[in-house]
Amino acid sequence: MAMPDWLRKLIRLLLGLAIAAVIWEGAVLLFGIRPYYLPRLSTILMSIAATPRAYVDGFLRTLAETLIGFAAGGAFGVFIGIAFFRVRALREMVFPIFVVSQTIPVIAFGALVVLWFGNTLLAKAIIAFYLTFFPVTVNTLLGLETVDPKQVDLMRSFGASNRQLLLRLQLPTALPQIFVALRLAASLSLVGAIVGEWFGDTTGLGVLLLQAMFTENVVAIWATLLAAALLGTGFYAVVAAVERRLVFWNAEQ
Amino acid sequence: MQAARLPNPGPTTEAPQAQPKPEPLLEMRAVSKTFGAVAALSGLQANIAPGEFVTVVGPSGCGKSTLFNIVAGLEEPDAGGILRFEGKSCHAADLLGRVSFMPQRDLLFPWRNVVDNAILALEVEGMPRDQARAKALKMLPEFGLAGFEKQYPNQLSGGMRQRVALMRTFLFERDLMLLDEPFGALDALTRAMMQRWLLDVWQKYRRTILFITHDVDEAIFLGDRVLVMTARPGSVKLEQVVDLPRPRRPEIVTSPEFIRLKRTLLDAIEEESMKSFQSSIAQEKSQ
Amino acid sequence: MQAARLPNPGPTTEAPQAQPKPEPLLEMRAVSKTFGAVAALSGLQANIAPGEFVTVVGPSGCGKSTLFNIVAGLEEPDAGGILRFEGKSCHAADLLGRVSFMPQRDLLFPWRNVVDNAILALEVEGMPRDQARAKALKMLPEFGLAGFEKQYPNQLSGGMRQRVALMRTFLFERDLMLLDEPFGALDALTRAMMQRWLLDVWQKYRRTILFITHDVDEAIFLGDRVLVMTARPGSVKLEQVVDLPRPRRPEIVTSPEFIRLKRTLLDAIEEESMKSFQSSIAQEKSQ
Amino acid sequence: MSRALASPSLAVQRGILGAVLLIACWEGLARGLHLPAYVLPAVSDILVGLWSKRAILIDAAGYTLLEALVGYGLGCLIGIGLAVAIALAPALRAAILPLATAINSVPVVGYSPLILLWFGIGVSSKIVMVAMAVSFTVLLSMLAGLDRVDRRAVDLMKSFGASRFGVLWRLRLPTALPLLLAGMRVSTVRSVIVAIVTEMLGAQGGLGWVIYQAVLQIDFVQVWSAIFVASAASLAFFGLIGFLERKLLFWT
Amino acid sequence: PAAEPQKASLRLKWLPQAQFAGFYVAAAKGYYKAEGIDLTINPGGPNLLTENLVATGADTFGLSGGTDSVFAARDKGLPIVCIGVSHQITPFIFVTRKDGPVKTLQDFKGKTVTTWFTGANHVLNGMLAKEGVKADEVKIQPQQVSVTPFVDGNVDVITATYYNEFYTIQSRMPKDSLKTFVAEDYGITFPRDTLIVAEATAKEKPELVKAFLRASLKGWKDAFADPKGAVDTVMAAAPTLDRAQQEFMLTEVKRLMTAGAAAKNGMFWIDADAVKTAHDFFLKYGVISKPLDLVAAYDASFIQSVPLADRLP
Ligand SMILES: Nc1ncnc2c1ncn2[C@@H]1O[C@H](COP(=O)(O)OP(=O)(O)OP(=O)(O)O)[C@@H](O)[C@H]1O
Ligand SMILES: Nc1ncnc2c1ncn2[C@@H]1O[C@H](COP(=O)(O)OP(=O)(O)OP(=O)(O)O)[C@@H](O)[C@H]1O
Ligand SMILES: [Mg+2]
Ligand SMILES: [Mg+2]
Repeated sequence: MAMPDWLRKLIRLLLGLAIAAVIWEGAVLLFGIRPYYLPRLSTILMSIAATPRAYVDGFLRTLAETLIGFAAGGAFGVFIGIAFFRVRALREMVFPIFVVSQTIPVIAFGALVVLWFGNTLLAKAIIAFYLTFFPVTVNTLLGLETVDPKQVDLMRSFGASNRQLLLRLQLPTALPQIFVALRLAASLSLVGAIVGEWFGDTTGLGVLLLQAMFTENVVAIWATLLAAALLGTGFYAVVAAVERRLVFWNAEQ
Repeated sequence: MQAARLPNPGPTTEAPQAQPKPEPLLEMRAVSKTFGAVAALSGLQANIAPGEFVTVVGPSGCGKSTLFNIVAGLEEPDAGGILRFEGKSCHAADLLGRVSFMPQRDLLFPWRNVVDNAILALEVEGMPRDQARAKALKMLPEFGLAGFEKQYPNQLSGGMRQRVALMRTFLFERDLMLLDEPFGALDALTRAMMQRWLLDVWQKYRRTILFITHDVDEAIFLGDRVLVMTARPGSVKLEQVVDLPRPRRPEIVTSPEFIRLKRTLLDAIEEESMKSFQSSIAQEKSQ
Repeated sequence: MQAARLPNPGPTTEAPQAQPKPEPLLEMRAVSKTFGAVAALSGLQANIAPGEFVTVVGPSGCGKSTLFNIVAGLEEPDAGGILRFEGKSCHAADLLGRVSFMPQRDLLFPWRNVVDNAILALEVEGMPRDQARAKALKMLPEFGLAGFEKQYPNQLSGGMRQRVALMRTFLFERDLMLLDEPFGALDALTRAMMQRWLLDVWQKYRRTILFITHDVDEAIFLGDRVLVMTARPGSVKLEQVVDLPRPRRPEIVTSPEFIRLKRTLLDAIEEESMKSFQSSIAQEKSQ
Repeated sequence: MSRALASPSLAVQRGILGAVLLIACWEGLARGLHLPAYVLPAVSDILVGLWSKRAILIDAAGYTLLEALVGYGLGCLIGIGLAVAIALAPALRAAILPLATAINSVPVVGYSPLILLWFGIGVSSKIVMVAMAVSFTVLLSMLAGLDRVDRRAVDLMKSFGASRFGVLWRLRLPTALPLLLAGMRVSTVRSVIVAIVTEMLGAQGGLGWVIYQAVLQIDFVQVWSAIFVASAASLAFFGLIGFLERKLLFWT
Repeated sequence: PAAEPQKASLRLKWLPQAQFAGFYVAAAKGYYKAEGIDLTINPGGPNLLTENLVATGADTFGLSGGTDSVFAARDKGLPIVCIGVSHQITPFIFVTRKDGPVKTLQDFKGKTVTTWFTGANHVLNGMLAKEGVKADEVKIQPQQVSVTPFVDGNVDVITATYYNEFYTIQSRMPKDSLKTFVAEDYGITFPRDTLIVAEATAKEKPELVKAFLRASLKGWKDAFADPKGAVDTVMAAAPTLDRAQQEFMLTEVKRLMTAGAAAKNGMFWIDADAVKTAHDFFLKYGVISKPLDLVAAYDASFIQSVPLADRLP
C-alpha cells in the first residue's frame, strides 16, 4: 500500500521538475532572453557538471552548518519559549531584548563574528542559530498560550506537576505552531549559513555565490542558487515530513 | 428512569447509611463565586459525609459546574467562603490531585488514542505506561469500548467520547469523585448499565461521589441525598434525603415513595427554573 | 418525561397526520457508510414525509450522527446508496444549505458572542448583520439567554452553549431540520419548555424534523414516528408510529398507550444495546 | 483574557529594567576592559555619536522605513493572497508551496545581484527584497492557521450552504488570525533587516548605506548609532503589530 | 629558521582569485614553511575589514584595501602598519562608450556616473576637481555589482578595475568601443592592495614579517614566471572560477604590481612620494581628519630587508 503511494509522489515530483525544466529552457530559447538576465538551464547544469566537486563540497559544508544552526536554534527557541511562558517576569525583561537582537544586521559585523568565532564552522552555525531561534521562540510561546484552560484545569485536578502539564498537554498543543516556526527556521538557518560564509571562508555555497556575484558570472550565480534551492527545499521537506508524522492529529489536508 | 436489565448485575452489598456523619468528608460554608458582574454562587452551604453518594440538580447555568471547579481545586471561592476537607480547613487549591473530577466537556486530547486518553491520570500519578495501559485495556469492555482502543477522539461518536472521559476519571482512584453529567450523551440502556456499574463500584470501594445530572430520576435512583440548587446565584435550596433501600432495583422508579420524592424535587426545581427564566426575561425587558 | 407547566403554553393547532404520504420529502435506500474498518451504517432504509416529526433512538455509536452527516450533505454514503430529496434523486452534497443542522457538539465560534454565533447562518445567507441581530435579539428570551447576548462562549455554562447552538439552527429556516441531541445538556424544566416550544414551532411553520435523542420519553412525546436503530453497523430496526393525539399534554407520559409504546421501544433498544456490548466484548475476546 | 489582566505598566517596567541591565553590562564591559571602538564602543559614546549625527540618521531611517513598510505591506498582501488562493483552490497548494519554499530557501541576498539588475539600485529593489522575505513567512503562518480549523466546524458552515469563500471569511480567517499575526509580528523585524542588508549591497541612501559607509571609514561608533536607530524603528514596528494583535485577538 | 613552524594567517581583501596568486603559489610550493611559517590564507568578504582583523590580532597579516583604508585606520587609531604596497598605480579606471556623449571630464556634467564609495569616489572627485567640475554637477551614484546597466546604456560612466570589471565589460562590448579615464592622467595616484601587520607584530616579531615577505615575493615571482601554473593553483582553491578571466587578471595584476616605482625598486615597494601625495589629497578632501605620521604608518624597513634581486619580478 505504502510503496505505490510513495512511488507515485516521487514520479509526480520528477515530472513536475521535468516540466519546469522544459519551460525554462524553452522560454530562454523562444524569447531569446539574454544570458545576463536568465541563462539556459542546460548551460547552468553543464557548468555544475564541469566542476562537480566544488558544488558537492560546498553543498555538504553548508548543509552541516545549516543543520547545526537549525538544531541549536530550534532547541533554544523552544526552551526559551517555555521559559518565557513559565516566568512572566523573564519574558517581560528579556523578550524586548530578543526583538532588538533580531534587528541587528549580522552582515555589518563580519569582522566581529570572525573576531569572536574565527573562520570556523561554528561561526556560521552561530549565525544560522541567531536567525533561527526567534521565530521558534515566538511560536512556541504562542502555541503554549492557546492551550484550552479547561484542559489545563483537568490536568491540574489530576495533581499534575508543572512538568507533566508541560509535557503531556502544553507541548503537544503547541506542537503544530512550533512546527510552523521550524519550517520557517529550516529556510532561515540556510540563509544564516550562507551569509556566514561571506565572512571570509573557503568552501560553501555562500562562497560560491559571492564569487559568482562579484565576477558577474551569471551562470555560476544560477548554478549556486539551484544548489541552495535544492538544499533548502530538501531540508524543508524533511522538516515537513517529520511534522506530518508527529502532528498527525492536526492534519486537515 | 428506564428499567435496566443487566446481563450480569453482579453482587451488590448493602448501601452505606445516608445519615449525616459526625465528621463530614467535605464541608462548605458561605461559598460564593462571582465572575465579573455575574454571581454564579452565593452563600452555598453543604456537607458531604464519607462514602456518601450525593446528586446535584438545578437549573441550567445555576453554578453547578462552578461548584465542582471549586471542589476540584480549580477555582478559589470568593473571600469569606469556608472549605473543609477531611476535617481540615483548606484552600481550594489544596484539593488538587485529591479528588477525581470528570468535567462537563470530555476534553479528550486529540493526539492520544482511546487507551492513552484513559490512562492520562495514571501517567500523571507516575504509573509506568505499560502497566497503566494493561489496566485500562481490561476495563474497555465494561465501558463498551472494546476494539476501539487504537481510535483517536475524532473517530468516536459523542457517547463514546464521554465514556472515554468517564473511564479516565475512574482510573484516577480518589476518595471523592466529582462527575459532571457523566451520562448525558448515553443511550438509555448504556446509561442504565453505567448507573448500575457505578453503584457497584461505589459500594465496593466506598468512594464518595458528587454527581451532577439533569435527570431527576437518575438523581433519585443513584443518590443517598439530592441537592437541589437555586437559580443563579446558586446555593442549596433543598437537601432531600433519599431513604429508599439499597440495592435498588430498576423497578423502584414506579414505587410510590419514588414518585413522591420525584414530585417534591420537581416542584423545587421548577420553581427555580421559572425564576431563572423570569429573571432572564426581566433583564431583557429592562434593557 | 417530566410534566412541564409552561408560563404561557400558547395555542397549539392540530398535528398533521403521521401516515406515510405518497411523496416523501426524504427517501433513503440501501444507505451504507464505512470508515476504514468500521462499518457505521449498513443498508439503512427510511422515508420522511413532509411536515413529519421523526425521532431517532439507538445505542451509542450506532451511526446516528453519521446518518445526519449524510442527510446534511457532509458525507457521501458508500456507493450503491440511494438518496432522494423532494422527489429527486440526488447526491448528499446537493443537500448542503438545504437542511438546517444542529451538530452534536455545539461548535460555537470563540470569537463571536452569543448573538453573533446565533446569526451565523443568517449571515451566510446574506442577511445584513443589523437585521439578523435584531431578529436574534428578539428570540433570546425564548431560549433563556436574555441578558447574555454580549457574552462569549467561554463564559457560558454547558446548557447555555447548547441553547445558543440550537438558536443558531432555528434561525436557519429550512424545510428539513436535523437536531442531534439538542436537549442533552438541559435541565428538566428547560428541557420540557424547549420541547413544547419546538412542537409549537413545528406546527406553526410545518417544518419537517429529524431528531436524535437518548431519552425514549422524549422520542415518544415529540415524534410522529420513532426510528429505532440497530447496533453498529446501523440500520432501521423498527419504525414505531406514535398514534397519540396532538396537542400532547405533559400528563400523557403516564397514559397506558404511552407506557405500552415505551415498553415496545425499550425492548427493541435493549436488544440492540446488548448486541453492541456483546460484540464489543466478543471483539475484545477475539484479540 | 490573561493579557488584558496583566498590568501593562509592570510589563513596561520590567522591559525597562531588562534594557537598563543590558546597557549597564555593555557600558561596564566596554569601559572596564577598555575595549577599542572597533571591537565594541561604549553605549554612552554611541549615544553621543547618535546625537551628533542625528540629522543624517533620521533621514536614513526615514528612507529605510519607507522601504521596509512598503515592502512589508506588499509582502503581507502577497503572503495572505497566496494562502487564501490555496485555501480556495487546494489544487494550487502543490504548485505554490514547493516553488515558494525553493525561492525562499535561497537567501534573499543571493538574489540581490539579480534583483538589483532587474529593479535598479533605488528604492524599488529593496521593496521587492523585503516583500519576498516577508511574504514567505506570512504565507506559511497563514496556511498553518487556515489548516488548523476544526473539520466539524467547516462541516457546520457547509451545512448552512456557505461557499468556500464563506467558510474562509467567517471561520478559517478568524481561526488563522492568531498565527497570521504572530507571523506578521516576526516579519516586522525581518523587513527592516532585509532592507538594511540590501542597502549595504548597493543603495542611494538608508541606514544600510550609512552602515556600509561607516564600516569603510572604520567608524564603528557610527555603525552602532545606525544600528541603534534601526533597532528602535524595528521595535516600534514590532510593538505596533503586537498592539494590533492584542486588539484583534480579544477572544484568546 | 626555527624548528617549530610559527602559526600565522594572511587575511586577503577578497575571495581567492588571481589577484592574490603569488600568496597561493608560495603556500602551495611550501615557501612559507621553508621560512618557518605555518600560514593559513583566509579569504575576505563584503563588510570584512582587513585592518580591523589585523588590528585586533585575529589575523597576523592582511592584504587590505589600499592606502585609503590604511589612512582611515590610522586616523581612527587602529594600531596597524603598512609593510608593503602591491598595486603601485590606481587599479581602476572610469569607462564610457567611445560613441557616447562623454568625451572629456567636462562632459561628466549632468551625466550618470556610477562608482564605488570605497575610495574610488574620492579619486573621481579629485579628477573632477582638477578639471574644475563640481561634484554636484555630476549624477554620481553608487555602483552595483553588475555592469549590465552600463552595457544596456542606462549609465554613462562606470568604474572598473583593470583586472575584473573591465574584463567583464570587454567580454560584452568590443574593447575599441570603449573610452577610459585614468587617474594618473590627472596627476592622482592611488596605490592599493596594501600589506599590513599589527604594530605589535612589527615591533615584536620583525623576523616573522621579513620571512613572510621573502616567501611571498618568491611566490609572486614564480606566479609571474608561470602564469598558467599560478592560475591552476588559484583554481584549486576556487574551482568555479573562469580560467580565461583569471589569466587575464594575473596579467593585469602583474602590470599594476610592477608599475611605477616598483619597476626599479621591486614589488611591494612603498613609494613614499605616492603615499604622501595620496595623504595630502585625502587631507584636502577631508577624508581623514588630521595629518598622519606617515613614517609610522608606512614602515619600509621590512621590504627593504629583502635583497633587491629577490624583489624584482
Ligand atoms: N469563566 C467565566 N466567566 C464568566 N462567567 C462565567 C464563567 N464561568 C461560568 N460563568 C457563568 O457562571 C454561571 C454558572 O455557570 P456554570 O457553568 O457553573 O453553570 P451550570 O450550573 O454548570 O450550568 P449547565 O447545567 O448549563 O452546565 C453562568 O451564568 C455562566 O455564564
Ligand atoms: N471520521 C470517522 N473515522 C472513523 N470512524 C468514525 C468516524 N466517524 C464516526 N466513526 C465511527 O462510526 C460509528 C458511528 O458513529 P456516530 O457518531 O454516527 O454514532 P452515534 O450513533 O451518533 O453515537 P452517539 O449516540 O454516541 O453520538 C462509531 O463507531 C464511530 O467510531
Ligand atoms: Mg455545567
Ligand atoms: Mg452522535
